Amino acid sequence: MNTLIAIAGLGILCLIAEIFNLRKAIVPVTIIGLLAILGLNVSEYMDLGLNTAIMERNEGFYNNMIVNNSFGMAFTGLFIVLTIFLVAMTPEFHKGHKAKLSDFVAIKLFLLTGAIAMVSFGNLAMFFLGIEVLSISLYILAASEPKNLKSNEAGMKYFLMGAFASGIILFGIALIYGATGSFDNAVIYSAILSGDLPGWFFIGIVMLTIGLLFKIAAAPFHMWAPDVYEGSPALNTATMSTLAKVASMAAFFKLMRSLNHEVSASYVAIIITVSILSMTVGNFMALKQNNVKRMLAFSGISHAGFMLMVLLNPPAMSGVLFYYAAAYALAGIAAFAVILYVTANKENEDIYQFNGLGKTSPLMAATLTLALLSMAGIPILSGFFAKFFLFSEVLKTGNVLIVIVAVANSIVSVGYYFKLILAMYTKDAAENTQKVPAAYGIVAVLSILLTIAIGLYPDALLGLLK
Amino acid sequence: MDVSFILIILLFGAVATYFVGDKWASKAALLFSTAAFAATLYVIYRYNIGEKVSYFHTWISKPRILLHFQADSLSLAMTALTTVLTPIIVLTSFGNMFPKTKSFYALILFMAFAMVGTFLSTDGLVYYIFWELSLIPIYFIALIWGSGDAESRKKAVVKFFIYTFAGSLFMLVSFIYLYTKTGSFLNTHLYNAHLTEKEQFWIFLGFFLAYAIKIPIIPFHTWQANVYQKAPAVGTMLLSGIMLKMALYSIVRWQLPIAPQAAAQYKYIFIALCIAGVIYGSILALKQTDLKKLLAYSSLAHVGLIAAGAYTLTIDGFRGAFLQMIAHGFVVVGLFYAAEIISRRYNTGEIADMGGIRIQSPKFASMFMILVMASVALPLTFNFIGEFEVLYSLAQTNIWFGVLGGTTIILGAFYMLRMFQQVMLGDKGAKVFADVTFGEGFVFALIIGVLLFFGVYPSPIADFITPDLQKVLLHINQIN
Amino acid sequence: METNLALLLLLAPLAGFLLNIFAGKKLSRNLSGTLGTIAVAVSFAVTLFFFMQVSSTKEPVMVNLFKWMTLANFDVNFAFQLDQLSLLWLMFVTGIGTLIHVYSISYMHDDENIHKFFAYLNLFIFFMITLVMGSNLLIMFIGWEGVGLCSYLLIGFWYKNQDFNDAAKKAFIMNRIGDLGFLIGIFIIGYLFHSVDYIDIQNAIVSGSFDVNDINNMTWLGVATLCLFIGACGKSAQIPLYTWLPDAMAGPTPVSALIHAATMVTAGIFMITRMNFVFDLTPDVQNIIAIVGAVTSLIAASIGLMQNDIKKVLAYSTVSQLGLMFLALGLGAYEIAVFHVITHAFFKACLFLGSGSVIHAMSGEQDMRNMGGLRKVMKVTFITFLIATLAISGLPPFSGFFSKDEILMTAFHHNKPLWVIGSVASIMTAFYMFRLLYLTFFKGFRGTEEQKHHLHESPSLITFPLVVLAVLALVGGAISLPGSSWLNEYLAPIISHPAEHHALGTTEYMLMGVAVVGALVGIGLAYAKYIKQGFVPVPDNEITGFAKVVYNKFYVDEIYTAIVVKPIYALGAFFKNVTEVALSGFIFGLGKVANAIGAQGRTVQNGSIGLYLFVFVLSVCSIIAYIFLK
Amino acid sequence: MENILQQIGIENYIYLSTLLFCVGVFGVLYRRNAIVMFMSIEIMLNAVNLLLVAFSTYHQDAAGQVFVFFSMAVAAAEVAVGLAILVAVYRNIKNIDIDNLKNLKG
Repeated sequence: MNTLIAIAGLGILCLIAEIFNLRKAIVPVTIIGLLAILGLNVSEYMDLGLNTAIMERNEGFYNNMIVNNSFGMAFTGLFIVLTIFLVAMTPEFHKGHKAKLSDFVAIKLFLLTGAIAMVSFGNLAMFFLGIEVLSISLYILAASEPKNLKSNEAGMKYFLMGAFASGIILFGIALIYGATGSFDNAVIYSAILSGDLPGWFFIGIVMLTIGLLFKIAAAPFHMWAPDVYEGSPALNTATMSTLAKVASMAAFFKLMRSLNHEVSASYVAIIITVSILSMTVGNFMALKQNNVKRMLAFSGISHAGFMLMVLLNPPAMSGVLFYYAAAYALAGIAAFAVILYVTANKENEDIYQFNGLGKTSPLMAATLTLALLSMAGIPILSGFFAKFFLFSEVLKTGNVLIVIVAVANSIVSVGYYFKLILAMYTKDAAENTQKVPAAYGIVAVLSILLTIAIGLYPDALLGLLK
Repeated sequence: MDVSFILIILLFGAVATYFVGDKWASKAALLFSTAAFAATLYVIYRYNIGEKVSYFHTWISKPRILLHFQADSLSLAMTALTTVLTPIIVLTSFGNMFPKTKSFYALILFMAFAMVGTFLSTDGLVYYIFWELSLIPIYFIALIWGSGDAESRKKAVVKFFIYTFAGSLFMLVSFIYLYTKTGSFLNTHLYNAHLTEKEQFWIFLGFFLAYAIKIPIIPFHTWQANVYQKAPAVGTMLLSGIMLKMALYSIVRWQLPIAPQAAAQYKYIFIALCIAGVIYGSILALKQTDLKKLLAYSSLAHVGLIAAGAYTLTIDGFRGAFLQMIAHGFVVVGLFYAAEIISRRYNTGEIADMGGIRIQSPKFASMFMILVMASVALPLTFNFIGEFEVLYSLAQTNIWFGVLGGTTIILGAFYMLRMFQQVMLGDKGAKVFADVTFGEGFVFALIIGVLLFFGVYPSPIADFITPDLQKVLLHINQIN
Repeated sequence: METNLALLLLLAPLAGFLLNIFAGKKLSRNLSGTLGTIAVAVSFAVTLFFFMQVSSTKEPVMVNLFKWMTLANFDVNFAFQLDQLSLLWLMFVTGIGTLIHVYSISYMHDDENIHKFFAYLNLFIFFMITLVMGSNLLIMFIGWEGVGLCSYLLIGFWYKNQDFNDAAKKAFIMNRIGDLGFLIGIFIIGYLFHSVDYIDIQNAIVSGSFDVNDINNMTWLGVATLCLFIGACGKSAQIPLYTWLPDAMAGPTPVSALIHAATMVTAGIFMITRMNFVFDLTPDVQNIIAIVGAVTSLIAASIGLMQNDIKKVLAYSTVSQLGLMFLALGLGAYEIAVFHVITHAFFKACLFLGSGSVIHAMSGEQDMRNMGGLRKVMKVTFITFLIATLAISGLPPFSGFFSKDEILMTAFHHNKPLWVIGSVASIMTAFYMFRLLYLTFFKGFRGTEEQKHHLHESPSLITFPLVVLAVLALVGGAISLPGSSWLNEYLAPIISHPAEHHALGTTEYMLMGVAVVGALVGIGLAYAKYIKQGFVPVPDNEITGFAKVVYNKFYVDEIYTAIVVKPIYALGAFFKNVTEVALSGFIFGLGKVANAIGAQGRTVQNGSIGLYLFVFVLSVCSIIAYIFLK
Repeated sequence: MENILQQIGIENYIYLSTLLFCVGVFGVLYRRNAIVMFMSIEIMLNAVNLLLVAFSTYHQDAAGQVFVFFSMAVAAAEVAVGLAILVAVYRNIKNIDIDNLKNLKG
């Protein structure tokens, strides 16, 4: 809870700093502040571990609006780390319009508060608020280049469809409320256990599910994602594809774990269908993309499909999801840091822009390669372990078919990840090199090192959610 | 000093090679790979006098993944093969100038690291990780330093990568499935997984896909010839000399003991497939116009025979397969080196453009001849020992397997001598062909020395590996 | 001591080989040859020593060096067995080997690669000794394949000529077909006896631990001996694997004499004699051997009638004689086969070396149509050649008469048709050998003026071996005279079932008479045609009718090409152009399909929010519908 | 209020809201004018608000009504952002027909 308030405060501080003309201090202060908050979060997490013998203790705040537990805090930590990376890259990316720097930083911070609310809610109202804060921030970020028609279009599409999805989520919440008489997770949970709920309760769950499937961009609710990713300014695409996607997935998982304890057969059928569809659509569509952002959008769709498999057996999967989310998001940050570097001052983000990167900037090329290999699931990078843990848990549930499909999809995915790698190493560069901006370089290297590190010590992350 | 030191030397060597810079990279690579070989020899020595050389460490607690490098004679033999071939392969590259030298040599050492890891790991997942890791360096080596038209090379290399990656994913699924059954990835636990026949079949098949593509066994071989041709010689040597041995080794180490009933039940089918590959590869080799492609198909034939030997589930087949693996590793490196020398001097891989080389370079011709003879398994070369034992085991399994597999000695002689005649003999010696330099001759002499020595006196290796092979076989027979 | 001596016997030629291959370039030509000769001579000396020892003690010398190969049921040792049989073989291998080395010093003097030549010859001797000395089938196999290699190297010695290389390749490959048979034979023997040691196998049969009444055992044993025989066919040029031998004449003449007449090609006979206790158990296979031998003998002799290349004639004659030896083997008369091997080694080596001398004089010309009248200039060569020719034609008292006559006699007692075939082949032999003699040495010279100018008797290094061999060809029959055979006695410990020895009765004398008359008829016909009529064979393009078929060796090579080689290439082309393309296309096709799906999918994603929302709502509706319908 | 719910069953409120919600959905699907689409989305949200209020009464629980305030506030914020984007779009292409926004595709 404290973290949430502190981050919101930090966001406001940013805005005030602009008023007092402390523009230069914004980013350093924000990063230091976020690091401090991360420390706070860690210490709270330690307390949690020390104070209780129970694996997952729900510590409620404000009438149980916010619940502090290991799940929420672990994800909070991940989100903060991601935000630090994103914020660190902001000044470099927006160096054209310095005046708006505080806005961009502040919006990211607010977005972070939304994300944190989404993983630590104890009440559906808080969940709804979180998801809306996150979404509205993203609408703004997507459309943040008002003179660029692509950005406008992206913002418009995202907004229209996002609002539409919000409506469906809201409808679902209303139905759940109608069925159980409360917005409080704990109450709803006990109501489910007592059984005998009206038929519309399940409809409510499904509506909620659909809304969240939209947010994580799972097929067939994915169609906005490629367009929005492509149109948005690249840094904001990075935000969407890493932080926003992971947060939505975590919220989805948390919600379903508490609301949908006994997963019904038809629900499983829906999840499996959507999962298979997402993986397949995402991977196959990505094969023929020229625009890297668009390609990563489809890749993100397929990863959403992978992550959806955690819903097949929620109680056992929280660690797996966290690991997968961390691996995916960190690799994504690393990839986007390189993309930002390469496509700065370019008119598009097509693959040919990456030609010859292996020669002109070996470090960045290596980083992007590792990031892509991680996403493709090549050991010893964390992406491999993410898939491996996921597959092992899913196989335990007996769903062999979906694992086979997932494996087949992994093979397809290699096709397009390698397209980019091939461009970097086998083609010649068209232009002279530009210096790697320090911010991008540091973020890229740090995030890829983290990716490798959690690959070498998966226990470190898996242990967090015990 | 335990086996992990070999890995550490190679990994450290890879990093160090990268950082010493282009000028010294090749020397550093040679130094570290030789050091790794020395370490291997020392480890084998310690193993022989009964000291502890295995390395155990828990890596991930849940799911339980262990860094277990259990050294037994089989893994040590293959490790020694890897570490002895690596410096040789590094040596073969000395005459060439490569762009981005440091990356090149660092990748070679890294690849050796991954391959040694594959041979040593006894934890299934760690094994799988090393298995996949070895794919990355060879991919880049073939892609960046390969020869020929960039587009077609890219196509070939990407196909190779995706194909082998695809195959190994099925192995991963098999491993995960086994883990859900036994709660462990350790091979000794997996051996006793008590699987039903149906489960065994599917697991066997999952492993088979991975191995069949890597070895390759027909009809999964289509990546091979193109990659061998397009990759730089060093890459081809790494691939054919060591990497495909990973799969052959794994058959004995993983596939057969884990699914022994399936192995026994379907062995005829798999042996037949392997032998079909022998004949198919041999006949195709006859029609090749490119030297490296010809060698690639000949390799296809030879490894098919090795795999067939392993699938016979007899001690002779196992031993023959292992001996032949080692012998084939040496001979194929030598042959590809010879091919590389020719194409380096003539700037072509087309057999039709060659000929009359013997006139100008008798030494080279003699060495090439010996390699050709080793390749066709002339007695007193190491290859004969392995091939004989494999064929013997095949004949014991079914006489027709012996006869059909044995056609390799006819067809092998056919295409190899035909190639030798077209490339080396005749009087088409218009083009200048300098005889071998001292460095080249040294490499050939090393390889030939090994092949002849163990051809006459194979007992050190055969006696070394036999007890552990018997253990594997005993396990398989117990379950059946 | 015995071990060391045996090693010296074995390794001396190897040392010669190594010396010549590594240092040969730096040595002078003569030194190179001398070293090679000494190496073989040393072996010969050691052999002589052992021969004396074993002749007196009757105990074989066994040398066990170390374990070579390990198999499930038995180990294979690097071990040698010097007994009567192997020593006999070693005697003429190293003996004739030494002579031919001496001959080669002069014959190859002008070749730029003379050191290689001697290296290969030494290596050949080394492998031949291994073949003969080995105490088990696998050691024999080392030599077996090794001599094949040397044969390959020496046939293709003049490697600039691709035709010669083709011949070398053909020899190696056809030998390998036989080798596969041999290998399979070894596999089965190993399976049946759990050993490949001769002594173990023999003991197993003698002691009864190998059950000869078990039908299953015997079937497998039959297959094994048949396979071994296939191996022998390859090495000893029997139908259907004989076609390489005439082509092998591409090699230098000393090679033809040593490898392709006297020693290597007799390896098949050695092997069968070695394994006689096994072959004796499989009479069906023995019948096959006899028939194949007889037919080979006849066919080769008939082809020999029409050949014009002096070495080709000798080559077919070799095949024919080998056929006779196999006939003897098939009839179970091992010692007679061995006898013929020895006499044949003498006279055939002499013939080849003589022809080499002729070719030397003719500056490389081998076509008899361009020779004639050489007896005046090449007296020594002519006389030695004449002696050898008389020996091979089977006229008493030359050595060939005794050995050939014994074979025919045995055939007569066992199987009359085979006797007829053998006799006809013998008559043909007499005919074509005298045809050769007449065309080469009689009448006038038919070559060019330049050749005529160049004609000369060969130097003494060449004529010396000729003389020695001619003497041996003359008196060699003495080792196994009818009635009192030293050889039979000597070999008695080796042969488990000696052939029945027929006392010299009327039948026997009659048979001898028939044989002699037959030979004389052959000689007479040749005389009539080539001396009386002075007939000279017509140029190639004028040969017609059946003569053409015979001249072209019954088109056997062409038939083999058509039914074996061509189909293999066709299959290769099919694999290359169809299956490989299809398999590769299938894999690439998967990728293409995936890409096509991706490309199609892009058209669906058309950028319209309306469509996106529509898909969204449609999906929602289908999910809700699914829930309600379920 | 209880009386009303007893006379008219809760299902009917659900049907009504659902109907209203569907009207909104169809509006979004049918219209191409961005403002009208916004309005349709507002109808959807309001349909839900109606439902929440009805349930609030049904359960005799104030939380539902509080939630409505949340949702109204959020909707307002959302529309504010939406209109801002709309203005930006209008500045660029001089109309607000969403069919003109088809540059991003494939």
